[in-house]
Amino acid sequence: MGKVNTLEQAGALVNDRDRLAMGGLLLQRIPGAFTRELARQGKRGLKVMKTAANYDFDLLCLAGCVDEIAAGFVSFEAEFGFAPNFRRSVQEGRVKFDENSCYTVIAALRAAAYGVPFMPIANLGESYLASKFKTVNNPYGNGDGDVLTVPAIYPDWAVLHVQKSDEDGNAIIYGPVFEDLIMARAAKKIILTTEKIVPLTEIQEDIDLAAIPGFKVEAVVEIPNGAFPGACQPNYDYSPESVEEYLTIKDNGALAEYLEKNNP
Amino acid sequence: MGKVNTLEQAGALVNDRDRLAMGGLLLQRIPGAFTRELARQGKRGLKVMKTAANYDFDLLCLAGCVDEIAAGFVSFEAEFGFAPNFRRSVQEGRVKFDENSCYTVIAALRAAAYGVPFMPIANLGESYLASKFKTVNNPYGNGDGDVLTVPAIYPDWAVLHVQKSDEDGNAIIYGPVFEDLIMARAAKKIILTTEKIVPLTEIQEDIDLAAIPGFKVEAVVEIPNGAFPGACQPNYDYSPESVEEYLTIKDNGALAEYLEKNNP
Amino acid sequence: MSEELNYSKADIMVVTMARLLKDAENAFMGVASNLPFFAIWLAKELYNPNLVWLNIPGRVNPSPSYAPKSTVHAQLSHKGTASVTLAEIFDMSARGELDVAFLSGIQIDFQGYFNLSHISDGTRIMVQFPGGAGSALICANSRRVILWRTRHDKRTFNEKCQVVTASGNVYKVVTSDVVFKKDGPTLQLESIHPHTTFEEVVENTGFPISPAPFTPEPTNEELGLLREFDPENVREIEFLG
Amino acid sequence: MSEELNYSKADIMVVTMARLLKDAENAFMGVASNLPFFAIWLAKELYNPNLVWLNIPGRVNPSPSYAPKSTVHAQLSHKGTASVTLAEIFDMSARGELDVAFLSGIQIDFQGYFNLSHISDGTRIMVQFPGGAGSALICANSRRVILWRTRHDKRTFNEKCQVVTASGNVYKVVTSDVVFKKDGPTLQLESIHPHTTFEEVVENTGFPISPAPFTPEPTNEELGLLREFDPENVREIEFLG
Repeated sequence: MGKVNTLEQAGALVNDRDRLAMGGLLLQRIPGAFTRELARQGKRGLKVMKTAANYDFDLLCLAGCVDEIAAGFVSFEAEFGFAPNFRRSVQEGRVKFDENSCYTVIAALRAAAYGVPFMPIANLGESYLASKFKTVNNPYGNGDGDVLTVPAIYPDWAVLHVQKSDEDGNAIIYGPVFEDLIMARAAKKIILTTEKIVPLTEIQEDIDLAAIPGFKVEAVVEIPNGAFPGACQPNYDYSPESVEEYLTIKDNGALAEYLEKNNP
Repeated sequence: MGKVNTLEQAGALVNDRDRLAMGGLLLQRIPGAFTRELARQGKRGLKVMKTAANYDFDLLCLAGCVDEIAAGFVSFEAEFGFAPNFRRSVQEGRVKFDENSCYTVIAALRAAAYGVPFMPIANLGESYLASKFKTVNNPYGNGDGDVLTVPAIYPDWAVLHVQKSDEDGNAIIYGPVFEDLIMARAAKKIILTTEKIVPLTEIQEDIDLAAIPGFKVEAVVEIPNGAFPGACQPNYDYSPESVEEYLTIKDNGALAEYLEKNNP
Repeated sequence: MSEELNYSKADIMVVTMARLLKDAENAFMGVASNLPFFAIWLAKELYNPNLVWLNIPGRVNPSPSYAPKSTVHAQLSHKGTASVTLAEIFDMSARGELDVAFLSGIQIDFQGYFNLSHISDGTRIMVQFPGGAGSALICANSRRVILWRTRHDKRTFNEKCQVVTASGNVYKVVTSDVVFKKDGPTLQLESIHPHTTFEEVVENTGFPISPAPFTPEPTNEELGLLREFDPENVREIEFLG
Repeated sequence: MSEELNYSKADIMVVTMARLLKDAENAFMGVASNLPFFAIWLAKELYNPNLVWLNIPGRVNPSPSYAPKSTVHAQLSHKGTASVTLAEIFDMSARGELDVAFLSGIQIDFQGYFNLSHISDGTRIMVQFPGGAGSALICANSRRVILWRTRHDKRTFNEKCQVVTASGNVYKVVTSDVVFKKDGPTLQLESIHPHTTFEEVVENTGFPISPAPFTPEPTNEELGLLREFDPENVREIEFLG
């Protein structure tokens, strides 16, 4: 039905300065191939969000694609250390890190999904994060204190990598969904990369899991191994060697070579 | 693990004046058998809620179990007409009908699930329903008008009928979930009736659908045909004859006979 | 002239509503919504295969193999293409992404405001109706609301609803006898079904109306499809009782 | 005296934290949380089989067949008993239903406030840390927060955090060298791991502490189970680099 695009065509949908909610978490079911395509296309000024990220956000920092990151955590885990390009970009003032508690990312997306300007949340204790958000009076309370709120964030795109989609974008995530479904509801439109494009009948066999409806999907690209170097369970685990290789990139030449070599 | 109870034991968990969110919708996957048990045990002063109900709420009205109903719609559909005992109870002032838009029931449950005192929602137009709810100022707005809110409702129990549960209450709903999962999260505890108690290994085969966690479940009762006279797809459809039979009940004697005959 | 017609009031209502969906992006139907069920089904068959069908069980674009009496029946989930819960459909409406929604009223007034709630004497409820279900949200936030009502009399179409359950983006009102359009603040007669006359409609309508042409009749193709899909005449169910 | 011990700092930290879970209802662990992974695993094996294990992938009570290096790895979903998304686990915390949560800080001050955010010179960020992930919500709303930290020096344990990422219901702080308890408004030394001395701890702690007994050592049963489950010594990973 015309939604099946090449990675290049799907990448071209994203405009400079768009806001992207990117699916998966850390090295789990991330849109790795699509992230590299954004870098290859030299996007600028993107605003990206997720609860906890590493490879994808770090690469976008390295490639100079992002202006602003809203997240609770941006780092690799123990074996790989911190996210070096994220750190450097923030410390050098090239990227604004809008630190959130992971839950405030979720609350911002919920507000967008529900079409309301803000979401009330439980308190965040004494914290510099709490001071980023405003309170409102509980209209049903007995003057028993204010309620913390988080403003809606409306992503232009939810960029998600899934195991299975039909050519219209009716798609299934197997295993942990992380924040993907909230992103799919909060965003204006969805860009999907999928391990496999399958006939609708195969989606219908697991219809209770087909929580991504085609009518919100603007592009579907079949990319086996599309979460690389991340994991896409149960298909494949993340590749520690490839993460290490990524972490050796020190300059634009090496980045270009890396993006060329790893396409998709 | 001690959660597998008889219908009578599970019914005894509910105290007079408790607030119950009851699963399913109209005649789809309702806790029919558990509703009759509440009637047999002569509960009083219950407060019940759901987006759209008929048999279960109507029966609780007939049996004098409820004081208050929060719902968007209480009626049978075309072939059976309105819900007669609900209508009579409200018109005679024995039951308070707190009419909601279905969405405000959902918003009230979401607020409870998220642990916040209220949920902002989109506007409800010029409506007597809108006048039930209070507005707050959008703390992130430019004085561009107030936001409608719905206060949290915390059910004591979510009472749900499912196709499959293990003996700990790790349970799966197949097909439409209606508001069951929101109820499961908003309520303090869950009472489950299930078509079948299965080994945990069978739950794990469909783990992505096992969205009801045993740790919130207080009782699990195996009741094949437990949604009767409602449907539990794909196992069985609703029984028009049995609904008709229910609708012929005119007095307490006939009700007692009906409850005796239809146990569970 | 109704003896001469080869179609029922249900048929012309269904067909008229189906034709209103020719350019619709998506259409939502709720509980007790038999005629919208047929209208959406027919529109997808004949006029707008890309129309996104949204319903209470939360299966997008079902392919029912027969017409159930309940409009939350499992047939509404049959061979759907994705799962979107009712809560999420309401969220879509809240975000302004519902294009067409079908709603009904037991009383509908000259402004298109409607009552599904109750009739009271000012202090207590005299007649309790079923309640508006999702109407209040849906009517205020969907782009185009089509009201339908199988009864056309002065009790239904009145000067002003005492209790307003919902109001908002009413686009058309399709009754057993006519089509109204919402034009500015009030309902205007748009067409009259051929089985009746302007005089009869005036007699049965509790607010002022101006003459209008006849509603285009169902075609044989439309009627043939409906009869083949619904040999048991479930589409007449809202006219019973 | 560390040559004489038959266990590592990781071992005593894991065992100490596992023992804190003897009476816990549920326990949540997040990203980059290797030691809590082992502590929860061991507690369920040995002390509290009914402990509900909650994690980021959102599978309740996994049965990992080995210890992964990433604590959001698919092994955290392996043979789980139900699916509860991360958002829903945060909701549980917001409702006050999370009993124990494991959090860590790069800087932890005498009040148990901690910093995972950054170090600034007042106007710009000099050192960017990973961010607190879910800490701010979790620390403020869970019943008992156990902080752990594999480094014990004055840069970590300081008088006052310049930036507070999270604070709240801190219960214990388990470090490579000691256990602190939160007693009133401040951290108090509760025990000292046998490989070190009070004098060394004073030297490495940036706020005043009083003497305390040694931490009970791991038993052979505890160590045996850990070694059998983790022959590759993944539990040492937080001590590397």
